Amino acid sequence: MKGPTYSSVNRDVLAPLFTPNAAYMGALTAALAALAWGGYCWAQQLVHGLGVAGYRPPVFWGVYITTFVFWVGIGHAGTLISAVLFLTRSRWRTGIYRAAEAMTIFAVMTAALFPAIHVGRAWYAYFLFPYPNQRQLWVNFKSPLMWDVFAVSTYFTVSTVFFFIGLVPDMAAVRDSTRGYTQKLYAVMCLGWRGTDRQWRHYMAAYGFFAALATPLVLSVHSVVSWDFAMAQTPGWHSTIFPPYFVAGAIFSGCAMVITLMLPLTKIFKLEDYIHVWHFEHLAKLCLFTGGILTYAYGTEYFIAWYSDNIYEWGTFVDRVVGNYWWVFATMVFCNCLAPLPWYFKKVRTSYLWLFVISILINVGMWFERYNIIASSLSHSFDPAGWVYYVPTYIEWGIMLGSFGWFFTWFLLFVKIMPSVAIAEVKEMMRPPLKSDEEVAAK
Amino acid sequence: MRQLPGAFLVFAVISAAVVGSAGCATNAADSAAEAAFTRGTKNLLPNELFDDNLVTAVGKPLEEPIEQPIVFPHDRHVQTLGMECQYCHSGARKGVHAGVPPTQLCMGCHNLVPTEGRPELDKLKDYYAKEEPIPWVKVHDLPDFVYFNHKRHVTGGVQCQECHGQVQEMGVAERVATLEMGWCLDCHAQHDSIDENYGTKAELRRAELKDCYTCHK
Amino acid sequence: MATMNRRDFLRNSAIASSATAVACTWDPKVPVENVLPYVHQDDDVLPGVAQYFATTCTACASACGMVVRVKEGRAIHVSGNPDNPSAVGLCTRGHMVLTETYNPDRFAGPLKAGQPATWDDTLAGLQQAVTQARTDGKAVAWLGQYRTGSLRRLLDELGAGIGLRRVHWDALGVETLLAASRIAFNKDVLPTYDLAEARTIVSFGMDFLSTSVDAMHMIDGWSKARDPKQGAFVARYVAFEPRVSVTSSQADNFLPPTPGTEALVAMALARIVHDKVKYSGPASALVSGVDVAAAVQASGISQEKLEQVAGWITEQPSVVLPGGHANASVDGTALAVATLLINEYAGNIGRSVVFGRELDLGPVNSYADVKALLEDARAGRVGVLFVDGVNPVYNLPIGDNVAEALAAVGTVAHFASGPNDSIVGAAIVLPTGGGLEDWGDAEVIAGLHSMQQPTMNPAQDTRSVGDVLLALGKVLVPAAAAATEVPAPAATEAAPALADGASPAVPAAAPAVVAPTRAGFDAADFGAYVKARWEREIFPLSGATDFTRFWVETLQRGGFFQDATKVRADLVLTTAPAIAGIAAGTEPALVIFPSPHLGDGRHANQPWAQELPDPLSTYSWTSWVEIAPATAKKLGLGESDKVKIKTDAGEIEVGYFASPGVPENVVAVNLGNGHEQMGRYGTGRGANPVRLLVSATDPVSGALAYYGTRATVSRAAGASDVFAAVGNIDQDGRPIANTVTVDEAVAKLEGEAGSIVHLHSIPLDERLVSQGITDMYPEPQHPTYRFGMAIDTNVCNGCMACVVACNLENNIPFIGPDQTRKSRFMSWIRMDRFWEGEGEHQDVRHMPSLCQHCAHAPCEGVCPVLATYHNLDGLNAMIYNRCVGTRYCANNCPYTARRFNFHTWQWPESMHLMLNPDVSTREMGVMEKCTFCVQRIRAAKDSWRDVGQTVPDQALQKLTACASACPSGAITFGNAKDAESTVAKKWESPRAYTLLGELNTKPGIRYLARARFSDGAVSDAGGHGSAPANHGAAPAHHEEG
Amino acid sequence: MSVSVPVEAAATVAPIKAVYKHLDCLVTGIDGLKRAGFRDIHVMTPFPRHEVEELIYEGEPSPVRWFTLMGGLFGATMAFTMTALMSANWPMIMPGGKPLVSIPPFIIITFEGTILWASMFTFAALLLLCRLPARGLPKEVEDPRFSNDHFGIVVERVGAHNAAQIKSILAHSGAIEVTGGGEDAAHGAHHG
Repeated sequence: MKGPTYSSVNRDVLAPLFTPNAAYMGALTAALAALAWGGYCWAQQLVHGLGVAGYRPPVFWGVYITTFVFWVGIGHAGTLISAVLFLTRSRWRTGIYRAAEAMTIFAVMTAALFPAIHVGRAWYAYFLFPYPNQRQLWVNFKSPLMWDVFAVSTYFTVSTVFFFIGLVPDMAAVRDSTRGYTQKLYAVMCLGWRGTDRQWRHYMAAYGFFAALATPLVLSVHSVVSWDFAMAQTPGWHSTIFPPYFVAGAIFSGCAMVITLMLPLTKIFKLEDYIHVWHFEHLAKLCLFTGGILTYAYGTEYFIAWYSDNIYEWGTFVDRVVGNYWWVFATMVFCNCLAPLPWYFKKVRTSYLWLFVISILINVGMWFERYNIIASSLSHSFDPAGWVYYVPTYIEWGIMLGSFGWFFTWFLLFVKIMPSVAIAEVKEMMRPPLKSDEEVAAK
Repeated sequence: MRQLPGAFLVFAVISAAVVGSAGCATNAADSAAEAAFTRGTKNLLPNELFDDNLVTAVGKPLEEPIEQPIVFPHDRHVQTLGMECQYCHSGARKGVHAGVPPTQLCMGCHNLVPTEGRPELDKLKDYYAKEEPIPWVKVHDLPDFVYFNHKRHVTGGVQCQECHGQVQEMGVAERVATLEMGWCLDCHAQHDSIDENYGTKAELRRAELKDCYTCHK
Repeated sequence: MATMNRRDFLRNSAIASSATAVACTWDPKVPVENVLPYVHQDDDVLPGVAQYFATTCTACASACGMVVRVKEGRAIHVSGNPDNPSAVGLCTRGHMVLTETYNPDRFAGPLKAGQPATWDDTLAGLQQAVTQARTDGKAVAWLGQYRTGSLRRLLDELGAGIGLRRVHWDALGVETLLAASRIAFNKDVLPTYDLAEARTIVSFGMDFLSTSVDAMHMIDGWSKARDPKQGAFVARYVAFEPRVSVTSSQADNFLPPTPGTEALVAMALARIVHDKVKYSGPASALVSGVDVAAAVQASGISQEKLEQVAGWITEQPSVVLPGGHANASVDGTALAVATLLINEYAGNIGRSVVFGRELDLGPVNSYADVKALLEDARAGRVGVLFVDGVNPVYNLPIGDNVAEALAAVGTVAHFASGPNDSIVGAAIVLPTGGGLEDWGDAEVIAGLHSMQQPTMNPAQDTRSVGDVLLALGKVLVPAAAAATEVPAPAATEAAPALADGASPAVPAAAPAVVAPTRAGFDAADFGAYVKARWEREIFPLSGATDFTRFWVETLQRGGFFQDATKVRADLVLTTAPAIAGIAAGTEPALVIFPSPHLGDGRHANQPWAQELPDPLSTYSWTSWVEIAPATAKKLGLGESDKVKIKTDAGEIEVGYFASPGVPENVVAVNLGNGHEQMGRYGTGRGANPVRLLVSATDPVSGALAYYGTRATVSRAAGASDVFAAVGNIDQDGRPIANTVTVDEAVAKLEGEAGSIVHLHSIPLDERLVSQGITDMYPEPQHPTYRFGMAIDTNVCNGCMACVVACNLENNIPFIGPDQTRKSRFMSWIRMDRFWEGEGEHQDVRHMPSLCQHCAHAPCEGVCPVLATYHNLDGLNAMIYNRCVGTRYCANNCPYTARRFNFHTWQWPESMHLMLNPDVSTREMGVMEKCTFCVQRIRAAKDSWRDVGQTVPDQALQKLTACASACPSGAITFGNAKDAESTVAKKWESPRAYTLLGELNTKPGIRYLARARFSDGAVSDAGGHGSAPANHGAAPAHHEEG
Repeated sequence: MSVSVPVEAAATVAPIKAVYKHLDCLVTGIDGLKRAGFRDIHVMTPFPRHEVEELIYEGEPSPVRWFTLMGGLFGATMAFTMTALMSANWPMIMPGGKPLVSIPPFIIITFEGTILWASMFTFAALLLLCRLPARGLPKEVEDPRFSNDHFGIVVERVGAHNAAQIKSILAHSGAIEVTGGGEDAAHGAHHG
């Protein structure tokens, strides 16, 4: 029989589970080491205060918020692939959506750490939630940060449930191919899923609604994150273009991250039958599209800054190019605007090597984009008396590294514990076995 | 084959422990010269983590009676001797602090009171002879970031007992109120004296009384 | 309060420190806090209620009036004494009296060779040493700061009794000015300069806005002369000096002559003025030989310019000032005399250069006298040397070998409150209580008898200088000897003992000294001595009848202040001193300029003096050299490069500041840092520029020439430690600190409607305006108060007194040099410095930038937990313990006025006592900013509520710490809702503008633009390419009336 | 949704289970049972098939949507009420002069609340309607093949007299295995 069959899907997808090899353990160790270093750095910061970071007033936000936005942005591609492409019935979604969605969850989990890391008094971070208290105090719902709290927590909750729903049938499949306590564990996790007609009927309806709810959510979340900046009047931040620009950037970086993660995954776990170069090509095209939007947005920003004839705004934008942060700007433009362009050639976007390299460049570029927005705007604000040059310290880099450790720890655990390709959906896309086919074939 | 290897779990747990312990180890990030100005004293298990905010949503339990250096019987001074609160706590009408009376004031009367069989009075005279202040323990201890002005409350018509309880019936003073923000706000939102004192401007005064700067410094 | 003993103090401290425990957080599980009552409580003490003491500042020789705020027995704040005519505010150094008192390095008791000793032993040893020295025929010498009042009298008495050889010397002394005064007027006092009278101020280097004696008084006159409201004119300020100093940064015309030609220029100017006014008085002959062309040739200042300046001098009331840098050369006295000549020709003597309020700093000796004393010491001719508050090891050139000379003295006894470079070896330390703990008085300005009273009990085992002198005198001065009338003129009595060559050309005027009596030494302590002297000498001047009442009033007002009338003195000058000119050379001339905060270095161990940025370079915690930008370019200096300055005497390596106000032929190093031993904050920072001096002196006065040594500048290895607190040298064309032209300012008087500040404003939609809609959202309602501030940048010279006053009032921590280098300044006021001009029109704009208390504040909306909000009084409130530390507010503040606690900042143990118990201290992770001194507002409202009133304007004008400290009265606080209030009127001034008004934040602070003469004014304040139609058509703000 | 078919009160036998390898056979089997009036069936598939849903539920939409709607309405109301009441609880001068209850920013919170609660209700509906965690399913549905590469039909509450007929329908539809339905049918597996 040519191509994968239903049983080969189960076999191939479940094969990577449970049995770690040396390479995997090495990767996990590296991730945990990074996490440990990040934890150490954070402990330093909690003990000594935020002063151990490189903050240089009036640059009060730096690497932490940059990394926060970066991770929230990474998360967006997962939801986009699982929800938006589900609604548009894109066939290429099925192979990659599970891992992309896992990436979303872990990215949001990573991002959610950063508000706590970045606040001055992390031990009072719970003030940010509107909980009843004897002081009769509530929070300020007019603050973009409060919108962030709601948007990110909603996003995390909805994504997690969405992810879980998608996993239920597949965890039933895992249950059915394991024994002993592992089987019992998965039996609990899949909620006793049996794939009956009634279950599938409501499941499909619910799944559709989840997809329909997640789509506006994903757009809103990064819009809200962009409002953290756009609602402020700092030159370089105060711009109406931010929401679409940020959403496009988020999808851009997210898709690149999906490529970065899925390529090795596909190779190492031999999932080429389910995740083809065809999938990556689609992702690359999506990157090209969103990258184009981004480039356009950069141009628009500059045009408006010039056209507005606002000396503060224009001063900031000029400073980005020629000031202390020129190298950040240059990195951003190179990685986000120029680096993806070779993907216009089919040869490049079907080459695993180039897909991987460019996707990493895009990730770097998108981190620097946020850094560019945050650091350069704050360091070149209204009053020239407050112009400074902010350089992060090892604490900030350490915590950022730790965030990657945190993310990859979860992701590595995920690929060992859960099927990284959606079994049921892959099967859905396959031509079902028909007696009539066999009869025709027999003739 | 399809079993989670025990070693895998053990590894994960150990790694997590490493993360935690590495984080707890401290190493001054600032130079020694800097440390003279910056102080890294945030305990990793600060009390703030278990701060009253969550706990007191249901009301902090009042602490046990406080042991004072001298067992001072408020009831005897007020009820038996008929003294006014402000005879001793004379700052209440005049200033921020109600104040604890100078030992001299105690001695004004107690010079004449025989000490036989009154060990507490011996202590008092001892302190006075040594010219040492009596180390009274604070019963009503507001946080350092709170501005509380006795004068405004007393002259505004708030009775001592409304906050301090029936001190005239107590021996050693005990705290009867939580002194929490919510407790303060109950009166600041509505107290009879506001209407009495401010009449048509009572509404404005109530708004002023809910201004954070009224109490926070 | 005088009856409290030390134990009382500690007790009081305990009460207060329990109320000041350092944290924003409250841990209910730590219940044991004690409340310690007084054992004996004074009637005027009410715990929690502040007491105020009027006293005298001891930070420098000026002896300005000062009010000390005391709470629970601890002095916690100082500010100017409005009752004392000597000053309106208090300078930064004045505030250091407070930190000096609580300095952790303060001596706890007498020391001998570094070991603690008792007072009895120490005094007995000293008495013995003095007796021994006199037996051996060695001198008993006194090297000390200028002393006036009772201490001067006591010294006279003791000196007469034991033959004390006294040298009174100040590193920033007035030798040249005094020499000039003696030559020109035959007076042993200095004239005062009444700037308020002048419409042209020409200064040959005088640092009259910062470090010169009587600066606070002159700032007052300056602010009047510069205020267009006062007389519908703005005085023009022309500065002839080698570099732009804090003072000359305010100059309208900055004219640096070639180094060494200042005196020539002054003489040439005198000649031109003389010719212009056709002067025919007796002094006419003095300039007949002056060659103007030669001076023009040598100085590089064109004749046209000199003519123009002479025109300004003659056409309007003017004043010509000597002093400061330019005066500290070998031609110092010649220059000072020349300025007096100009004043004479211009008719200023008796009008703006006056006696009647003359300055008498007591006996003044010159550097040459000090040198002679040290020479004798080195030769073993000095048995005992008392050092009173000076630091000769630091302040004298290395060639003088001061340490060696001190080592050769049998017994050296220092009166000091903390360590300094000169206290070495076996020296005895006699710790003094400083300005807040000791009795004393001062009479620097004639007729102003200023009282210094203890404001708190000694925190350490200290005694005042007077008490020690009394103790010595009681034993050493034989009753019979002192009882005889010894008419000993103090200034000259030491002169016969001096080595040859000291002060030869100074004709000594006989000062009127009342003969001492033995009775003085009978006083129980110095306080009693002071009181006795006041009863004897000053009380009769008052015309009052009851001394007790007079004494109480004196203590309440901080002194007894006589009215004065201007007195003209006639010039007795016959020949002008010869002009030597500084050593010729192609290398740049070195200028050593005093730091406005550290003074001559005596405040180097005060952390706030170190941390306050220099007003011009905005550097702190170190020394630096100011070089011309062209020099920096020529040397290829990078931002963090170090510079080596080498002279014949030595070399130092420091960071540099490329100052647009320094010509290429000048390099300038700040004095004050580079101590080898100055406590924890002062030791080992920067370099001591005095080490570069070859001890050249002005031959007439004997003053040390701080200016004129030739120095080579080269690039040095290593990174410098300088850091600028202000990010950019200029304002990059942005309308932050704006100016108007003097013509505009004078043409449109205060009170007239309409703005004259050229700002970009976005025109409103006429259709909406016609409906009364100017804002999307309405302005918040302020039912009773709208607290606001007006800051007149026209008279602000960036002295930073407001900054340090705010810091002390609001428990703002100092953060040390390392954190400073990370820009983490905690001061709520940042002094913006924008260097807009160059050449003749330097245009340095200083602007205190603080929280603007916007009615539509950008910071408030973004705080997720409402830790900051707008209150009913118009304050932008900040509740520390609600703050989580997201720092969003700080990002969104266009004024960058918010400060963040990156660490839990640390005060050393003893400095806790300095903290203001009315203000929370903030822990790490909390945002903070200016509160308009809400604790003072609260206290004022509380007091006035007692009588059922709102706080009147009078009580609000100087309410905030910054307003009360400002020596020029640039800051006015008040209730802007009250249209009759001063601040509301200033808000409506034609010069008023709101900072970044186009953001429509509706600030609670309005700045009054600087008035600049149009010959030097930048054409457009904003530099913004907006249509001219918008200019001046509408103010940038559309607030309520 | 299983439709309750009137079954004689006679004794029931164990549920009948048929296993299919081919989708068209499965459809035939379902159709056959449906035509014969046996609607108390469970159809197991490893992935959702619209044919099956169409056959059994005849296009009737799942009631999940009502839950989603209710959740959305609840979330919107709750979020807006919460923000408004909490803001009004402590009246203060709001930044920039905005009203105390300021609609535009509150819409964002309301939107997030809507999405959150719609999702939560949908999830609850899923659990409720699917009866998850699984309850009330016959033991016969538990077959590891159904999550892999086989389809299955389990007919519940089969009257003893109908067992043979059902098994016959299933066997003829192309099931690779038919089991259950009582002793008499114990060996009736039909291999085709």
